[in-house]
Amino acid sequence: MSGATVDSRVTLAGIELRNPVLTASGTFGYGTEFAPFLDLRRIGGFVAKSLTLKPRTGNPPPRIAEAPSAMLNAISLENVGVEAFVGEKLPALPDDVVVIASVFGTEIMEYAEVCKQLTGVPRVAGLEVNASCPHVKSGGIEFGQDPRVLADLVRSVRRATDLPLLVKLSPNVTSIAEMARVCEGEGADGLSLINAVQALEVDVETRRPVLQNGLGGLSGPAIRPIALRMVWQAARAVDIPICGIGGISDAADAVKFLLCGATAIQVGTANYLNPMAAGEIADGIASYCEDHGVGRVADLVGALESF
Amino acid sequence: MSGATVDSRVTLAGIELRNPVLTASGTFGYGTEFAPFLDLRRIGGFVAKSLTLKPRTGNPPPRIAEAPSAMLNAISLENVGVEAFVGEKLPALPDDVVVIASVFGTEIMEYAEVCKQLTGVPRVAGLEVNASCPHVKSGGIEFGQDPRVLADLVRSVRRATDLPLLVKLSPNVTSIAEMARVCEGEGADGLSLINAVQALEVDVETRRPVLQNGLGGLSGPAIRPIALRMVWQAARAVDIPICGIGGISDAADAVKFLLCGATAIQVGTANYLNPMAAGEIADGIASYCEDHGVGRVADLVGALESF
Amino acid sequence: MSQPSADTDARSLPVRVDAEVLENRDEGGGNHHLCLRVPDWPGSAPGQFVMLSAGARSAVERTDPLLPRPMAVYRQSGSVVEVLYKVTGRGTALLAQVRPGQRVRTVGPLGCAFLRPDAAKPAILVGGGTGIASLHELAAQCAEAIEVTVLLGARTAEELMARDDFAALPVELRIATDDGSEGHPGVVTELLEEMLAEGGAPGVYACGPTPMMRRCAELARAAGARCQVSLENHMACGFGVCLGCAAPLAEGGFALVCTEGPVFDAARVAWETLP
Amino acid sequence: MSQPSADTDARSLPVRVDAEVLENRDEGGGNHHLCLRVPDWPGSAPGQFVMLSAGARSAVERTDPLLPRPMAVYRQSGSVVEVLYKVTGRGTALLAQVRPGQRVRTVGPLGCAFLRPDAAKPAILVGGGTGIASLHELAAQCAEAIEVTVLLGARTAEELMARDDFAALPVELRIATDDGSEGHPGVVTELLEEMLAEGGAPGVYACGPTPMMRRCAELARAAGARCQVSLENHMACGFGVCLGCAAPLAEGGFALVCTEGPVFDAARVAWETLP
Ligand SMILES: Cc1cc2nc3c(=O)[nH]c(=O)nc-3n(C[C@H](O)[C@H](O)[C@H](O)COP(=O)(O)OP(=O)(O)OC[C@H]3O[C@@H](n4cnc5c(N)ncnc54)[C@H](O)[C@@H]3O)c2cc1C
Ligand SMILES: Cc1cc2nc3c(=O)[nH]c(=O)nc-3n(C[C@H](O)[C@H](O)[C@H](O)COP(=O)(O)OP(=O)(O)OC[C@H]3O[C@@H](n4cnc5c(N)ncnc54)[C@H](O)[C@@H]3O)c2cc1C
Ligand SMILES: Cc1cc2nc3c(=O)[nH]c(=O)nc-3n(C[C@H](O)[C@H](O)[C@H](O)COP(=O)(O)O)c2cc1C
Ligand SMILES: Cc1cc2nc3c(=O)[nH]c(=O)nc-3n(C[C@H](O)[C@H](O)[C@H](O)COP(=O)(O)O)c2cc1C
Ligand code: FES
Ligand code: FES
Repeated sequence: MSGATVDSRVTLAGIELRNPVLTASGTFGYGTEFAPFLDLRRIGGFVAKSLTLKPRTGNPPPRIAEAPSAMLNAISLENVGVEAFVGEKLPALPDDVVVIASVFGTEIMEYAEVCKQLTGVPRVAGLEVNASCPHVKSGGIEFGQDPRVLADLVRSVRRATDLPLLVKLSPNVTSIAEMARVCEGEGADGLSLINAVQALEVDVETRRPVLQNGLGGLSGPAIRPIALRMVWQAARAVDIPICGIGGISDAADAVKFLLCGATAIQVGTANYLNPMAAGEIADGIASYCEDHGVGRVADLVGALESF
Repeated sequence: MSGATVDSRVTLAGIELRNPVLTASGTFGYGTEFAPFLDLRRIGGFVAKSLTLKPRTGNPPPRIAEAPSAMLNAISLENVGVEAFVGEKLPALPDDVVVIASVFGTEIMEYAEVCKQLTGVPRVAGLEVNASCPHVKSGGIEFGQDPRVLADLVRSVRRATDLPLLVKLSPNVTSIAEMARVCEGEGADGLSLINAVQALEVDVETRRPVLQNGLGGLSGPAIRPIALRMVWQAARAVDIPICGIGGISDAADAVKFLLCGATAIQVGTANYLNPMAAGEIADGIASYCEDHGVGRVADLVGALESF
Repeated sequence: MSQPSADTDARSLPVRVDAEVLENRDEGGGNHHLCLRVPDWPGSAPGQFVMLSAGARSAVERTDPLLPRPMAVYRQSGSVVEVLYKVTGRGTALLAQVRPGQRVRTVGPLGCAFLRPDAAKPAILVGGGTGIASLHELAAQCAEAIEVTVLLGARTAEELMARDDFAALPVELRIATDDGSEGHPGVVTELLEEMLAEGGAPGVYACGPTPMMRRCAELARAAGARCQVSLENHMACGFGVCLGCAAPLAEGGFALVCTEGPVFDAARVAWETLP
Repeated sequence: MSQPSADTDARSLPVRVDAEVLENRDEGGGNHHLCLRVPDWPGSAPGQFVMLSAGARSAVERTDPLLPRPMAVYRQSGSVVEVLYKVTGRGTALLAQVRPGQRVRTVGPLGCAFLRPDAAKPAILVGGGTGIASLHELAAQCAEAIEVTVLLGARTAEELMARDDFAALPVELRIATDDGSEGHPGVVTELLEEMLAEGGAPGVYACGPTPMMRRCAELARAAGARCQVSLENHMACGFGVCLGCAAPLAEGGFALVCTEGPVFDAARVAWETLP
């Protein structure tokens, strides 16, 4: 039941992880915030809050709201900027913690420049390019919603870095398989999916949206079956590894993503409700393996049987 | 508080409704099943289970499963066929109940033929074309996922009938606005959205999908913020009326859809949990109007204010 | 009050009531006994069921867990409806937290009852696990007219449901437990096998886990006895509109367990493909 | 135990505990008093809060309502943490159903406390609605050193929180109710206005609905008194990672209410754009 005999290691896009549990960008701050609750060496690693070239403040409040089995957010681009991340945030982390930096921008050149600045920084094990940002030139459609824009983006960031490169896909698309293939074709080393689902909630008393921004991103358990479907579809479409994200709250949820073809997973909204969630999920996956006679966590990956 | 002084009538795609509350296809059978619970004259009308040319049996079980604030289903095409609907189901309904027939098919000609057979049937007030069916010729992608296929479909059914024609859109698309405009361009009288969201749930004990079919449709409160966003986007894209669907469980939920631009709404999964839900929602909307000094329900439509 | 009958037209129309909880007692072994006041309860026949949503009308409207849970009518008298249930997951755990005075949304009675037993033949009722709860009304009614044997099975004596209530009926009661902590050590179908070997082609009425019912069906067929089973498919609505509860039939196609069942002639069920 | 202080480094590290409910008493008027046993509770300073999830570790894992609720530490002693809360929506209604012996997931202590009151000046504490709960620890600690007046407001006498506990402290207590059912008929800020008119530039400490705090800020500024407010923004995490609780600042930009607050100097808050 302890999972101690299980080999939990996985390799995601060339990054060696102690176990398949990462935490999702924007839900784990810059890592240090979790120090009171969780030894970061208990989990595979974490993805930091998405970085832009310059520090940015986010949207005016209200920025979050509750929805059925979910939350909505419109934080927008708030972050400390790449310089402060490298200069202040990274050094504050204990050694031996795998850090993946997340990159964000309003145009492709900004993405590429941030990637360049993060390349060669010793503590950065890999990059995750957040393609769910609105592309101003395409009239506000997300980078990850148009296969051509996405291809341009991945091509540019691929040229800018030799670090392991994950592309984080938007779920707001007709065919996640198509987007996955685009990224693979342009040299991405892996995919992370899904980001929050575009959504709207309204207050019937004020007759306004509950978020100041109007639209927001839906995250949490409600989106898990959608995320699981997309991970399964993407895993069948490409050969590069996938990091599964969306509503993962316990070890069983995580195992579902592994079975559907994810090599690793990220815990998002669940970190807010339970700052120890990621550690508990890592332990729980190992226990699941032990209880089910699975010697290596990696053996679960893609092991879904058909009916 | 009784809502008695409120004018609840709305006109949807030329169909006059006593109030804006319809019930969604596949969640209300053929209407008679609700007789013990609900006087059908208390609601605006109902959309019958989607019909194909010939009677069909559905998928093998398991066909349903529970998910966070939601359910998954893969019922597939099970229905009595258009002939039995006209010959047996319609005559069993009380007069004065507005019936919208839903139409389904595996190819466009089948849709058109079913529409033809329903046209001129006295009890059929309008048609709703379910575009979330996999289009076999396009390799299993839904009719409603490809703008060209959708245009062909709407063009053909438009030629086949002069009944008020609603097209029910699939939410599994990058741009619901684009799909809405396609339907408007081909002469649809209105739009219904959303259908269930494609999803997957896995059983970690059997390591198989929980549904025999693998993928299923996610419905219920979890998808409501997604549906609300899509209704808002579609309403801004087209001038034809919209019928809002997705997770509506109480009157406040319904009002949110009206504010976002829906002329009427459909209650779906909530009918299963509470067979009186649609009647309670109809009454609740009127009470909301009375409590908030709104004289006509129609005045709520599109009345969302920005922040 | 209606008699056991699968005649559709004779069925009482169901009601939807936010029923007041009169009692919700933990009976040990995960079993709980719930008493509801359902005004206008039209009466049900043995084998019929209700759909229960815990918390739908309590102080907190929750959307998770979402679906109501099907539960047999264990006993009824006037407007009081009793349910015996086992906590097996989130919905039943939530139900177990409901306190007297709170409300549980109740829809029912639903489904087709057991066919009226043949007055000339003894009846054997076989219940396993939570399936036991579906058989008490049938046992009570049959015992007035014919010779009834009730075979109950559970994993352990502690988990066994309703033993005392069945013991109080004028029936022969035999028990089997997997761990041998009470009665026959082994599965309850071994008791059925023994009894059928005595001949007499009794009527067999079974409710429990699928493998148990399937075994009952095989044994009854081999013995030339008629067997009715009450299936436990997953349900969303309980009244024939979601089409979620389909059970595969031996003749091909599917039947809705909620409206055409839950009681079926065992010979009609395609046991190999029943989930 | 720590003294009132907003010094970040002096803050105790928060814990996450599935705390045992010792008591959860309905006090009437929608108010409830919750006592939790939080092993390893490091102690908190007046104004700090906890995040509570009802049901996260109860028998039923629910995903709805999803987010934990921020609640001030009303009182503490050793490992017992008390919270006074009002049922205003689904999360608090769920909390009100929790029974002694059940567990409530607790994360805390969180946030920055009230700045230590100036020993030379009297203090006026102004609490409205649920904001009252944030002031009791402060009142108790201040009253040991300085002259403290507590002004409490509510819609009705019945809805008023914690009157008796404040009355038991060595403070001057004055009450205002909207309907005049107790104390001054009107809003509590009218009492503050009266007191500030007496001069002396006391320290003002306010927690309550935004309009109330805004009015306190205006009155204090006009009177040349320093005013600290404890903001009640919506929160998802409570410890600085979701960035959801941002409050607009007068100097431009935003501050996180959960880590830079909830206590702010009233002059720093951009009241016009605070939601
Ligand atoms: C006609 C009928 C009568 C029943 N009568 C009784 C009874 O009297 N007493 C009793 O204890 N149980 C009875 N059951 C079984 C009972 O419905 C399930 O134990 C219960 O639904 C499990 O819910 P859960 O939340 O504990 O489990 P979960 O695993 O959390 O449930 C998840 C989903 O699966 C469904 N589900 C899980 N197990 C079953 C099952 N065995 N049968 C049907 N659906 C299931 C649930 O309804 C829910 O939709 C009956 C089932 C049917 C179909
Ligand atoms: C630092 C702090 C301390 C607080 N201390 C107390 C206290 O001691 N006693 C008390 O009764 N209340 C206190 N509150 C307010 C309390 O958090 C809300 O009343 C509670 O969250 C409402 O939840 P609900 O489920 O009843 O309402 P719902 O309306 O169902 O909540 C929906 C969402 O909005 C949020 N929300 C709604 N109202 C508020 C509010 N006023 N403040 C913050 N979030 C809100 C909820 O947390 C939830 O995320 C405090 C708030 C903060 C920020
Ligand atoms: C408040 C909030 C902020 C987020 N910020 C980011 C971000 O900066 N970059 C990013 O790639 N994803 C961001 N996300 C998305 C999450 O990383 C994750 O993809 C999404 O929430 C789905 O996972 P979950 O359901 O487990 O939360 C954010 C999510 C939330 C809830
Ligand atoms: C069991 C089930 C069967 C359905 N069958 C149909 C159908 O035949 N035709 C159709 O257009 N939509 C069908 N739907 C989709 C609903 O009409 C509705 O669009 C969807 O469930 C979202 O609404 P809801 O969240 O209120 O349920 C079905 C939904 C469910 C849950
Ligand atoms: S449970 Fe819905 S049709 Fe049977
Ligand atoms: S509540 Fe999450 S950052 Fe403040």
